[in-house]
Amino acid sequence: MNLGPHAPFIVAAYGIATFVIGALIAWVMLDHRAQLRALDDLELRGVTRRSDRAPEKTA
Amino acid sequence: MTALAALFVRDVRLAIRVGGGGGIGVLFFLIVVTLMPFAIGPDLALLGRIGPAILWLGALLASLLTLDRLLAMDQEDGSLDLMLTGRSPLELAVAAKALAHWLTTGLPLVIAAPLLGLFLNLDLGSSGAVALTLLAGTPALTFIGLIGAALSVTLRRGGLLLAVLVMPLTVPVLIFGVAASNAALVGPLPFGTPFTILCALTLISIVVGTFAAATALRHGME
Amino acid sequence: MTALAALFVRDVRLAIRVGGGGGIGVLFFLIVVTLMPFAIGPDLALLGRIGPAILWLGALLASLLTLDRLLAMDQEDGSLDLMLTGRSPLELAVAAKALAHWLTTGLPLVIAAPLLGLFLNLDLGSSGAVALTLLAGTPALTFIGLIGAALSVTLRRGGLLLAVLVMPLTVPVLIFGVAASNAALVGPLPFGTPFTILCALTLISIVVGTFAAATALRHGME
Amino acid sequence: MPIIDLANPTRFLRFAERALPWLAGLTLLAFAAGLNLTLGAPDDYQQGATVKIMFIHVPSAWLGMGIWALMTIAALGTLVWRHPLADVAAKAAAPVGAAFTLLCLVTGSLWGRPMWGAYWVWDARLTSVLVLFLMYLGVMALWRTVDDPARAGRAAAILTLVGAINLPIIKFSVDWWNTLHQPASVLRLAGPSIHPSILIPLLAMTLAFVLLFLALHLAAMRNEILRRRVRSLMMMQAQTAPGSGS
Amino acid sequence: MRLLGTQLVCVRGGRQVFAGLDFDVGAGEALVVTGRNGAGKSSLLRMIAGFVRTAGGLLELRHGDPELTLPEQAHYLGHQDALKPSLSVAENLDFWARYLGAEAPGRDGLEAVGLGAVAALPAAYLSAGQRRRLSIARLVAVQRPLWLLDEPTSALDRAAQETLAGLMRAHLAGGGLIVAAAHGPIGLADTKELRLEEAP
Amino acid sequence: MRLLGTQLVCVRGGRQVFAGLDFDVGAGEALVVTGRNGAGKSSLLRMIAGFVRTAGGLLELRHGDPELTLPEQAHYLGHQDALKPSLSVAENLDFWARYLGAEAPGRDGLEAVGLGAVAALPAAYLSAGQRRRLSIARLVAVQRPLWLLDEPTSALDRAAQETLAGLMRAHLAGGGLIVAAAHGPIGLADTKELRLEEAP
Ligand code: HEM
Ligand SMILES: Nc1ncnc2c1ncn2[C@@H]1O[C@H](COP(=O)(O)OP(=O)(O)OP(=O)(O)O)[C@@H](O)[C@H]1O
Ligand SMILES: Nc1ncnc2c1ncn2[C@@H]1O[C@H](COP(=O)(O)OP(=O)(O)OP(=O)(O)O)[C@@H](O)[C@H]1O
Ligand SMILES: [Mg+2]
Ligand SMILES: [Mg+2]
Repeated sequence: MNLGPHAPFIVAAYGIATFVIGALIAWVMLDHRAQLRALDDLELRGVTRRSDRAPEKTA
Repeated sequence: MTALAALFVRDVRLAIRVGGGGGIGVLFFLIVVTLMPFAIGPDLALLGRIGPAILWLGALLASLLTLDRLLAMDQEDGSLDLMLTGRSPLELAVAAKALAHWLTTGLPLVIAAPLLGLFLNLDLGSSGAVALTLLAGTPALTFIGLIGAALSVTLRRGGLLLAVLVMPLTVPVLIFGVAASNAALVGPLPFGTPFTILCALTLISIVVGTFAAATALRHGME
Repeated sequence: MTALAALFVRDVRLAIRVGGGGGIGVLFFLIVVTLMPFAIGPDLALLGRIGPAILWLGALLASLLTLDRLLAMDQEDGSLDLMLTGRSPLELAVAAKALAHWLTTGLPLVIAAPLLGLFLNLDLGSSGAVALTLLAGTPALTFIGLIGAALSVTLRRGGLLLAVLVMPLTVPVLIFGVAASNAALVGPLPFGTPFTILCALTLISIVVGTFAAATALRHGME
Repeated sequence: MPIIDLANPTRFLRFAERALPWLAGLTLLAFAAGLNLTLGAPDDYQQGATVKIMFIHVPSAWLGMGIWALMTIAALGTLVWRHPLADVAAKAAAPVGAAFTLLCLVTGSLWGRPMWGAYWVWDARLTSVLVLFLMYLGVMALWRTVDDPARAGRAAAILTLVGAINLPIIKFSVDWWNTLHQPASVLRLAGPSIHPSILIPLLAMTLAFVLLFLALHLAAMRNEILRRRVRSLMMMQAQTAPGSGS
Repeated sequence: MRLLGTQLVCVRGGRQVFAGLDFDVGAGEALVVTGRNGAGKSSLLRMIAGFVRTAGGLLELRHGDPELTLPEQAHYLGHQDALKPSLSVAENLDFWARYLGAEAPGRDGLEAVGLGAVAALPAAYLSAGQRRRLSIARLVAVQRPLWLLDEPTSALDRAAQETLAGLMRAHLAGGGLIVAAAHGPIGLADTKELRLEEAP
Repeated sequence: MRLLGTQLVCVRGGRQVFAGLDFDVGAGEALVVTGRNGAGKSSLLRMIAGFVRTAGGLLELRHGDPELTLPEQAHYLGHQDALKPSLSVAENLDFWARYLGAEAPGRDGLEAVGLGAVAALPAAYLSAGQRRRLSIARLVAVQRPLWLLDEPTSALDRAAQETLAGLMRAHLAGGGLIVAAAHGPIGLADTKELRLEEAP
C-alpha cells in the first residue's frame, strides 16, 4: 500500500494510538489484579468481606 | 444585612492589617512593567501592544494564587464553623468575603493601571480603557477563584493544585478582557462588543462562583 | 545531618500531599503557557520572543506567593518552636526548607521548560538554554523569598508588607535571567555574560537569604 | 455514604464480570471491520493519504468531549441524587477521557505538520482541546490527592459541573477566533462535503472507539469498586484492632 | 424546648464513630457527654451543630423557633477559638456578636469574663486562658437557646471556671439547654450524663 | 543537674508580665507553676525553652551537657501540637524524633500513649485528646533531661492522664527535671509549687 510522502506521520499516528489504547488496557488489567491481590491479603489476615456479614447493612 | 456588612468590614480590615492591602499586587505589576522592556527590547510600539495582555496575565496569576487562603484561614481557626451557625445564607457570606478580597487585591490594580499605562507609552484614553476592562473583568477572576478556594477548604489542599483546577475556567475572561483592551488601543474592532461579553462573563462568574463555592463548602464541612 | 534530611523529606512530602505534587507544578506552568496565546494572540514569533520573560514571571509569582506560607504554617502550628529546640543550626534548617520548596516549585518548571518550549515554537537548543537559565536562577528567587517569609513570620502585623519590600531584590535576577535566555534565543549578546552574573546572583542570594532569614527568625521568636 | 453502603455495587460487580467478555469481543470485531474499511478508503485529492489520520483523530475528539459530558451527568448523580455509583463512574471515566483527548491532540499534531507545516499552532480549536485535557488532568489530580473518596467525589463533581461550561466554549470559540487569526484549513473538509467513501469508515471507527470506551469504563469502574472495598476493609481493621483505646 | 437525638450514626473519614445513639435534653437541662479520647464526643457536638452530616438517625429541636434551623439556634464553643490575631479583643467579639445576630454589641460580655482591661490589645497577645474567656464572652453577647460546649473548662483558671459555671446556671435558669463534652466536672450540680462507649 | 532562675523579668508585647522571679529545680524534682489566666505561666516556660528573651535576670542549667544550650536539652510541650494534618500519625512522630535527635525512632512511643492502632491514619483525623497523646509520645521518643509541660493534662481522658503521670514519674526517677504549668493537679505526688502572683 502506498501512503504517499507523509507515510511517517500516518504510521506514527496509528502507532501512538495503538500504544495509548494498549496502555489503557494494561492499566485496567494490572489495576484489577492489584485490587484482587489486596483483597486476598486482607482475607488472609482475617478481615472478612462486607458482603459476608449480612446483618450490618440493614441499618 | 448587618451580619454581612460586619463580615465584609472584618475581611477588609484583616487584609489591610495582615497583607498590607493591595500593595503587593501593585508592586508586582510595577515590577512586571519594569521588566517587560528587558524582555522585548526597547520597542515601544510592541510594548504598548502586549501591555494589556501582560497586565491581564499578572492580574490572573495574582488573584488565583492569593485566593486559596481566603477561606482556608477561616477554616483553620474555626471561623468557618461559626459562620455556618450564622443566620445569613452561606451564599451571601461567601460573596461578601469575595467582595472584600476583590476590593483589597483587584481594585488597587485597576487604580494603578493608568499609571502603569504611562510606563507602557499609552495615551490617557487608552489607559482608561484598559483600566475599565480590568474593573469589569477582575471580579470574574475573584469569583472563579472562589470556587477553587472553597474546594481547597473541603479538600484540605492548597497551593498550586487549586490554581490548576480553576485556571482553565478563566480562559474566556482573559480572552475578552484582552480583546476589549486591544480594541480600544489599536482597533479595528469596536470596543463595545468584547466589553459587553466581558461584563456578561463577570455576571455569570459571580453567580456560578457564589453558588458553586457555597455548595462545595456545605458538602465538605466536617 | 539526619535531622536536616528528615526536615527536607518532611517538607517535600507535605508539598506533594498538600499541593498535589511536583506534577502540579509542571501543570501550573503548562497552563500559564497555554494562557499566553489567549492573551497575546497566536503570533508565534512574538510568543517565542517574550516566552522566556513570561516563564520567569510565572516562576517569580509562584515562588513568592507560595513562599510566605512556608514558615508561617510552621509557626502557626508550633513546629517552628520545636525546630528551635533542635540541635541543627537554624541556618541549615531554614536552608533545608528552602531547598525542599525549590524542589517542589522551581524544579518542575525547569523540567517542563523544554516541553513548554515546544509549544512556543522554540528549537531544542534554545529550549535547553532557557531551562538552563531557570535552573540557575530559580533558587535565587526561593532564597530571596525566604527572607520575606521569615520577616512575615516574625512581624505578625504588616508582615507581608515587608515581604513586599523584599520583592525588588528579585528584579536583578529576573533581568539577567531573561537577558541570558534572550541571548540564547535571538542574540546578539553572548549567552555567557549574563549567565555568569545570574549564577553569581544565585550564590549570593543563597548565602544572604539563609543568614538573613535565620537572623530574622531568631530575633522575632516569642 | 457510598463507601459504607456497597449493596448496589455488589450487584454491579456481578454484572460487570458477565458483560465484560462480550463487550471486549464486540469491540475487537468492530475494530477489525473499521480498520478494514479504513484500508479501503480512497485518498483525499488534497490531503493525500494523510486523511487516514482522520479515522482515529475525529473519534478521539468526539470521545474526549463526550466523556466529559458523561462525567457531568455523573456529577449531578453525586450531588443531587446521591447515587452510590455516580462518583465511581466519574472517577473511572476521567483517565480514559484524558487518554482519548491526548490521542486527539497527538494525531491532530501529526496531521498538522504535513498540512500546516507546524506541529502546533495557537488556533482556537487546538487550544481549547488542550484546555479540556488540562481539566481532565486537574480532576485526576484531585482524585489522586484526596484519600477519602466521599469527600473527593463531591469536590470533583462540583469541579466537573463548573468545567462543563467549557464544552460549549470549546465548540464555539472556533467562531470567535476565526474572525481574528486562524486560516480556515481545519474547516476545509468539514460539513456535508465529506464523501461517503470516507464517511462510512469514519462512522465504523467511531463505533469501534465507543465500544472500546464502554469496555474500558466498565472495567475501570469494577476496579474502583474493588479499591473502595479494600479501603473500607482496611479502615475497619484499624478500628477493631486491639488496643485502639487506652 | 427539647433537643432529641434518636438512633444517631456518625461516620468520619469513612470510619464509623458511633451508632444507635439516643439522647434527650429538655429546657433548663444540661447533658454532659463523656468517654475516652476518640470516643466521639466532639463529633456528636459537631453533628448537633450541623458541621458533621448524620449517617443515620434523627436529630430535632422541638418547640424551637420554626423559622430557624437547629444550628442557627445554637452556640458552638469548640477547641478552636475563631479569633483573628491581628484584630483587637473588642473587634473580635464585636464581629462575632454582629455576625451571629446581636443588634448592638456592648462590652458587657468582656467585663463578664474579666477581659475588660485588655479590650484594646490584639488577640495575638492573649494567653491560652484569655483566648478561651474571649470565646465564652460570645455566649453572653448573643442570646441563643442551645449551648454546645466542647471541654469548656480547658485552660481556664479557678476564677474563670466559676464565672463560666455561673453563666451556665443563669442560662439554664432562663430555660436554655446545654450539651457539654468533658473529661471532668464542669461545675454544674445536677446534670444528665451520656457515656460514649468503645466503638464496636 | 539543676535548673536555676534568678530575678527573672519577662516583658511581652511591651508589657511587663513578671519580675524578680526566683526558682530552682533539681534532678528528680518537678516544679508546678500556677497562677491565674495571664499570670505568665506559659511565658515562663517559653522563656526557659528559649523562645522568649529574658528582659533581666539569669537562667542556667548546671551540670548539663556543656556542648548543648539549655533549649537543646529541653522538651517543650505547648498548646500547639506541631502536627501536620496531611502526614500520618507515625510520620509525624518519626519526623520529630529524628529532628530532635533520636537515632532510630521506633513505634514504642505510639504504643505507650495508646495510638498504635491509628498509626497509619492522617493526623487530621485525630480527636483533640489523640493529638495531645501524640505530642506526649515525642517526650518518650527522644531522651532529654528537662521537660517543659504547658497544661499537659488538657484534653486527656482519665486513662491518658494516668499514662502521662506514669511517664513523668519514670522520667523523674531517671534523674530528669520537670517544669509544668497547670490549673489543677497533674498526677504527681510531691511537687514544688511556684505561684505567679498578680502582675503589678
Ligand atoms: C492538535 C491539533 C488538533 C486538535 C486538538 C483537533 C481537535 C479536533 C476536535 C476537538 C474535533 C471535533 C470537532 C467537532 O466535533 O466539532 C476535530 C475534528 C476534526 N479535525 Fe481536528 N484537531 C487538530 C488538528 C487537525 C488537523 C491538522 C486537521 C486536518 C488538516 C484536522 C481535521 C479535522 C477534521 C476533518 C475534523 C472533523 C470535523 C467534522 O467533520 O466535524 N484536525 N478536531
Ligand atoms: N505573643 C504575645 N505577645 C504579647 N503579649 C503576650 C503574648 N502572649 C502572651 N502575652 C501576654 O503575656 C501575659 C502572660 O501570658 P501567658 O500566656 O504567659 O499567661 P498564662 O499564665 O500562661 O495564662 P493561661 O493560664 O491563660 O495560659 C498575658 O498578659 C498576655 O496578654
Ligand atoms: N476530621 C476528621 N476526619 C476523620 N476522622 C475524624 C475527624 N475528627 C475526628 N475523627 C475521628 O473520629 C473519632 C472521634 O473523634 P472525636 O473528636 O469526636 O473524639 P472525642 O470523643 O472528642 O475525643 P477527645 O476526648 O480526644 O476530644 C476519632 O476516632 C477520630 O479519629
Ligand atoms: Mg473532643
Ligand atoms: Mg498558658
